[in-house]
Amino acid sequence: MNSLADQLLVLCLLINFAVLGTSRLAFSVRSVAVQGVLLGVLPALVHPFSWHLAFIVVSIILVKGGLIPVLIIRAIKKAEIEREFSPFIGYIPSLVLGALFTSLAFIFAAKLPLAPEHEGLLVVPAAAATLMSGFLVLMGRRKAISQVLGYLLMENGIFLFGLLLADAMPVMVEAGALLDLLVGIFVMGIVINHISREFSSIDTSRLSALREE
Amino acid sequence: MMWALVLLPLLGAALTWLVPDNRRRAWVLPVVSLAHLAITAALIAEAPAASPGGWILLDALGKLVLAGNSVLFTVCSLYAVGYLAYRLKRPNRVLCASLLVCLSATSLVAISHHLGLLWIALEATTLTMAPLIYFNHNARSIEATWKYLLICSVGIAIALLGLFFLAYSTIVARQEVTLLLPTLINNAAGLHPGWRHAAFIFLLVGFGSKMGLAPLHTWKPDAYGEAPGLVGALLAGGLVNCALLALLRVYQIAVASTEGALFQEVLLVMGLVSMAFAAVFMARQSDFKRMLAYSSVEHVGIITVALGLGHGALFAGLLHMINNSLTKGVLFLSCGNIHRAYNSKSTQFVRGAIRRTPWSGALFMAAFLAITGSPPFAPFVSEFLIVSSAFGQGNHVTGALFLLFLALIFIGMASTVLPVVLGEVPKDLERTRYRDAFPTVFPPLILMGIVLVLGVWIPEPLRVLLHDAAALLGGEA
Amino acid sequence: MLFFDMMRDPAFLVLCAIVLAGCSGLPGLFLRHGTLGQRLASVAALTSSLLALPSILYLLLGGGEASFTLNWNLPFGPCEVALDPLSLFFLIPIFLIFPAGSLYALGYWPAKSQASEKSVTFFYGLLACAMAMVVVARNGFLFMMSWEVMALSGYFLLVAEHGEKEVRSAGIVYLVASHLGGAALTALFASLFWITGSFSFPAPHSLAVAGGVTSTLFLLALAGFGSKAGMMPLHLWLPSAHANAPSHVSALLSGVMLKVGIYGLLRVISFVSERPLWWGALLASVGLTSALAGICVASAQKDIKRLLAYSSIENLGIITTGIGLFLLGEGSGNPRLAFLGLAAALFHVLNHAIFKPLLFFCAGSVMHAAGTRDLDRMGGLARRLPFTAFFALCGSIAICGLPPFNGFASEMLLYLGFFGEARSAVPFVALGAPVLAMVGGVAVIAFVKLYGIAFLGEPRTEAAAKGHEAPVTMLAPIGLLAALSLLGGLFPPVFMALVQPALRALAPDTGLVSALPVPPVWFAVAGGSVIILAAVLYLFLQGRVKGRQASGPTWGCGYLRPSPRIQYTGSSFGAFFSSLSGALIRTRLHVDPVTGLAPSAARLSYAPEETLLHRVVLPFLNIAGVACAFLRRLQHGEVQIYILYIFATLMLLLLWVH
Amino acid sequence: MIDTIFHMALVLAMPPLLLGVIGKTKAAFAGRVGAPFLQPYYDMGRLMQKGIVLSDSTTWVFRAGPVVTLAATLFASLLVPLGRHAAPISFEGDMILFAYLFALGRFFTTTAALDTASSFEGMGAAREVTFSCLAEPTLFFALITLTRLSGTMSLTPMLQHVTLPVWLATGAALILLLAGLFVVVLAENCRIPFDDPNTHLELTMIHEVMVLDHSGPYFCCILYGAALKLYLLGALFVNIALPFSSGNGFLDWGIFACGMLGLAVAIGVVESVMARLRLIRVPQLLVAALILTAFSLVLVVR
Repeated sequence: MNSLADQLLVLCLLINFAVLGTSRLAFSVRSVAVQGVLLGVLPALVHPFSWHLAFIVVSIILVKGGLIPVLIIRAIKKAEIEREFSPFIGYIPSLVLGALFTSLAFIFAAKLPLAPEHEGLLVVPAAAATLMSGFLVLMGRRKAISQVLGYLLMENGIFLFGLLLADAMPVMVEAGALLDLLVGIFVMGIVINHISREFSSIDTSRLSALREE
Repeated sequence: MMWALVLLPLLGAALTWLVPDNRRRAWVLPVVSLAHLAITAALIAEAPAASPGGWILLDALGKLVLAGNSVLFTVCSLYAVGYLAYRLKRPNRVLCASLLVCLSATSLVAISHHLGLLWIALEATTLTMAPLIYFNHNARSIEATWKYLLICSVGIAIALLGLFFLAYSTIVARQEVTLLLPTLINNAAGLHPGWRHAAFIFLLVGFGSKMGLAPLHTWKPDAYGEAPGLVGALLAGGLVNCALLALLRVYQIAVASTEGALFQEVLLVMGLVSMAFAAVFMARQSDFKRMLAYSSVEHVGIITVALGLGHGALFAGLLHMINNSLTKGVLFLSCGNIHRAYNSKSTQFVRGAIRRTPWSGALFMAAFLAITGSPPFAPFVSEFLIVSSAFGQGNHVTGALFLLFLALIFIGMASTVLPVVLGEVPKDLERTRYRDAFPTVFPPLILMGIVLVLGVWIPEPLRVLLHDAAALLGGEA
Repeated sequence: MLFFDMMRDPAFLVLCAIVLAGCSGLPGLFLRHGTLGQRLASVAALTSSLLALPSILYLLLGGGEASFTLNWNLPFGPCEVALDPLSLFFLIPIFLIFPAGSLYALGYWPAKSQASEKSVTFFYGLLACAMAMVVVARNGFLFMMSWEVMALSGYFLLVAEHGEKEVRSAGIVYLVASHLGGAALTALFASLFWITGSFSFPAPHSLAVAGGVTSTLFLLALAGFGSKAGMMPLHLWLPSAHANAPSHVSALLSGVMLKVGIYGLLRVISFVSERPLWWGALLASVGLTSALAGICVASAQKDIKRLLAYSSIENLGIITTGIGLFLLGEGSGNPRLAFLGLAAALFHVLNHAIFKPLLFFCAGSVMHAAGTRDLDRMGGLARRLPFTAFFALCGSIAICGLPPFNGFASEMLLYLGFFGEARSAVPFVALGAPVLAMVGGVAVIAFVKLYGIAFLGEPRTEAAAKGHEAPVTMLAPIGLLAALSLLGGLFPPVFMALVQPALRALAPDTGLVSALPVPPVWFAVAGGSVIILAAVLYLFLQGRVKGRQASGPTWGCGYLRPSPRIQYTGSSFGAFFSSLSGALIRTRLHVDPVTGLAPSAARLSYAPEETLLHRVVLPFLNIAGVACAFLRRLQHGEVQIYILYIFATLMLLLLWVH
Repeated sequence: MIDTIFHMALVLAMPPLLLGVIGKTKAAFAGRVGAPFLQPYYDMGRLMQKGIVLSDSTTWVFRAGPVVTLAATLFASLLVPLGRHAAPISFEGDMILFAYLFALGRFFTTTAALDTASSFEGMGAAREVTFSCLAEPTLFFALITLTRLSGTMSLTPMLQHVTLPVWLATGAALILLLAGLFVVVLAENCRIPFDDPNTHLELTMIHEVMVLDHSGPYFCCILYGAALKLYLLGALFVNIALPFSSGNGFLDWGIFACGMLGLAVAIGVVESVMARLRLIRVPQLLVAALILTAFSLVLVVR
């Protein structure tokens, strides 16, 4: 089974690169959504069945694969934009950096031992790499929506790691985390609406009035 | 009983949502908060046992934070009544509701003994604060809100990963997998060092960005600058303490584990760096609300330095936590008044506040002196304790740097505050409705009184509480 | 019953007086009408000093000591308050000048702006109380607390008229300086805590640790207390602060608060058992430097209160020199020198506490009369304010250290100390005598200028011509102080009696030379006979010229239409000496250029500038400000960059721990 | 007792004579007969007969000036030993009192000058105080040197300690010291090259210009006080310059008186052969004197 899990993890990594490389927002939203679904599936592969596991799987798939993408897509529709213009970090550089960070992630993972039952799983590097790609998007993109995506990517990375503890963690924590994530995205969506109303664009580079002269 | 702390404000929030009228709605706040204060007092008087499963427990640290927040929130809600009376045009349903939700979340932070729960509550406070910062509904406030939301969410996410690391380290160490604080503390020594290190760093960065340790503080000036005065007070006095409490939980584990020293070293450096940042950004600051934000960065730094020093400094650090939040309350409320009276927060327009708003001006002055560590106010006591314990441990470099930064910050702050308070009121000034009145002056006055009293006499219960809390952190009482 | 027993205890009375002084201004805060509050405050002040002074003298002369432990629960160990000779000695000026000032304020303040009167009344009492607490405190924290309260109330008094920009900037400079000093002191007491493990003061001569440590302590104390005592070059805050405060406040600030700095220095020195010789050398040189430089700058001032402020720097320099001689004498096993130095220092503390407030009070009355602080706009006030003029003359003579007033007695002791060293193997110390002589000479310049320009000659402005004598509430304290300074000059033993106990407490081993080398009778003889001779001569001459007096205008050397403006002004009086003393004294000139064939009216204005402040410190601060402004770019608004900070921090910390 | 009477007699009677001698000497140099030796006495007597004219702008300070100055100088005259005879009053540190009494006199003279509201007198006062505060250190250096030589801090033993053997031992130092003292004597008494008592160009004067407005008996006081001051400082000088002591007391009085007259002649010579210095040069000369006395101290220490 682990081999299959590993392949899925590699798929996650690839999705990171897809998000890093594209300028089309809708596409990156969908890929993040796919990553979310994979996140949902993975625990089912790694851990033996249990109701609580099932609950987690379902809820993750629902939230990350369904609710959040819908929310964001709607926001995109409202703001009438479909691509990212002139990011701080270009697409090629961000791909290169992504590769760099991924290798960093593997080094990082090598330093930390895994529990025997997780030996040979790519979870830690995948998680770290996804986290850092999330950071990369957050740092690199101008549009508020892309930053939300970056945040989602980070969260995905964290949940990737979380699946190592899926059966150990109490339901409540997972659920609460998910809920918080959901609400957070929801609030962000609202704010984005307000931004687009205030500035007639959701270009965060406009949001630099508050600074020290 | 303890659930009441969390549920009561939620009920209040629901109530505020139902009340149709702006003016009456504001009155819900003081009622609820006073009840909350009463419950808090009762709980501190005799601490109830842990909840089944031990997720909910009110220990000395929790009591400190809870008490501080409850008092501060009560004062702020009293102030809110007077304040909202000036802002009747703006709908305040969201404001009142989220204030109360925030109160319940902070209470949950204080009483939760399970790190996961703690994290959830903390994230909740982050989210509820967003609409408060956005209260003024203008371009600047939305920018501030966006930055606050993004940075704090990122930070809190990192903290979550840190928690996962911690949990996983228990798995690696073949212990029972849990995020329950007592268990973690007991097994801390056994945790796998690599994972433990990573966990501590992630948690520090995560909670640090919520606390506003430099250079993770970048959201602070914007949020504090744009939010209304009382929201600023809650941010700087209440939420900072919640994040700090989370950090303190980590600290407990770190101290219990073998390498408390390393963690303390990191804290020391972070604290000093924050003070240095504050000193630099304080100089020639022309916006006195942003200045307060940097002052908050400074004081978070001071507390962190105290944690880094450990031993006797812990008592001082905890005392400073309380002092800071109370004094910050006075500062934000009074400077909110001044802001209303001049309709500007830039030093080039705001002059001679002592003439135009005598009470707020005087309070602002007094609170400035207090926060910069001048007797007979409380922060002087705690800062003096921290310095002397720094020197007392023979850690002279820290002590000297500490004093140096304090002096620089004093200079910077004085050159901003004094012109605002003293001097003649500029002639060409747009006329504003606000003048000092009882409802907006009395609340900060109470806080100032408390700060003054704590400066010369620490009540016995508080002293005991501080000692117990310090003991929890491994400082000798 | 118990209460009455306690009231019989003089030490307890002193504490009561301190508390009373602190509360003296309280009722004024709540009274609608300020003058009533001031009246109550004055009454309270007088009562407090009537309680305190007799008890202090009783304890001091009776050799009594007392210590109390206040009950507090701050975590700084027992809060001890004690009255030993040193404290008692330094309490005297406080309880002498505080009531005098508040009596003076009764007449002085109502004429000034009513706006901040209440706060002044309140903080004036608080200042006195805080100074007294500093002097009696035996616990590091209590000391620092009272110290800071003292500094702050000083600040609030100083910015009483904060409407004026000059006052505000003076206030900021003062506040910053005293905060820096406070930081040094905090470090000092924290280090003491590190050494002794408690915040209570160590017993005298009990501190025996490595030389480096004690020297650090000493330097910290010098930085902290020296800046408060206005030693050069830490004096920057002093002149403008004392010039801009209300006069009775300036009197208290410069007459007493500076001495508190000296007290602190002496106290810290008394802890240490082993005192290196270079401490004394350093103190002596610092003292002589600030005495000379201070009086030179003073001689160039045109602002009457600035002049007085700089002369405070001079006098504090003299005191410091005395302490320096004391340490030198002790270090080199020369009890005579030690005795003379310390005696001179303590004696001069008393003297300066008498004649400086006297002069500040007079300056206040003069400012009332002439409506300005600018000497060059005064003149001819002696005819308008005969009493003030007379007392000012006494003060000026006294502060120049001339017989028959008290300034002479203390400087005499210092001279004897210096001359005594002339006989030693390497008479470096003796070289202080010519410097002191120079200081005396320049002091004559400064105060002849102050007195002559302000009070004598013709009024230079209408305001000065229409001056009015001060009310009796203002004259009474002035007269009292003048009488005291004459007393001290004619009968030095009276003051020495107060100095002796403190002296013995500080330097037990100087007990064997505890008598003045000069038979004190000569002071009385010299002063008395000069006065009597003068009186006799005067009467004789008046007899000769009786009925043969004519009067006319001053001979204008053939100049027909003299105007008051052609008189020698203060600036021109000091200009000749300033031209000799070079870079130390710069004068800023503002000249409107005179252009064209028929030039329009042009102005020329001039003011002596504080060289160190304007040429060194302020530019440096500006550079620092610019540097900070550059660093502030870090916070430049792009949220992406902020996230980068987080990421970078995370990575760095991870690298650190791994 | 008898010594005291002699002392008083000399001090009170002799000073004007010095002025006479100086005048005569200058006259002789100028090839004139000159005023009689006793001329100053006549002048003072006549002044005592006159009434006074007071400026409208003066106060009591104006009259107190000469009086206090004279009183201070008179008391100072009790501190200086004349020749080998002890001073009537002598105690540790009396030399400081001596110096400070002159300072007191200066204080009052200058304030009195400022009291007249005349710009010239103000100018004179400014110069007076400035120069004397440069002359003061010189005097004190000299006193340090003497203290070191004699080991006492009182004028009488200090000056009487200077005897021939001492001269032989430390001649060089004493010569430097005398040179310095001589400059001080000239400066303090406003003689050429510092000030010209005879000129009447106000701008160049120091002492004379300060007393322009005094008249009658008060002016007499001033003249007499000035003469007395010259006499006392001169006495310091002569005490060191003439270390001889014939066993006989009366002879000593004579020697001293001759010494004083000699000094007067010397001053007269200087005044005749030298021109008055420009004001700017005066401080330089005073500093030079200071350096001389400093050197004398160095020589003694070595």
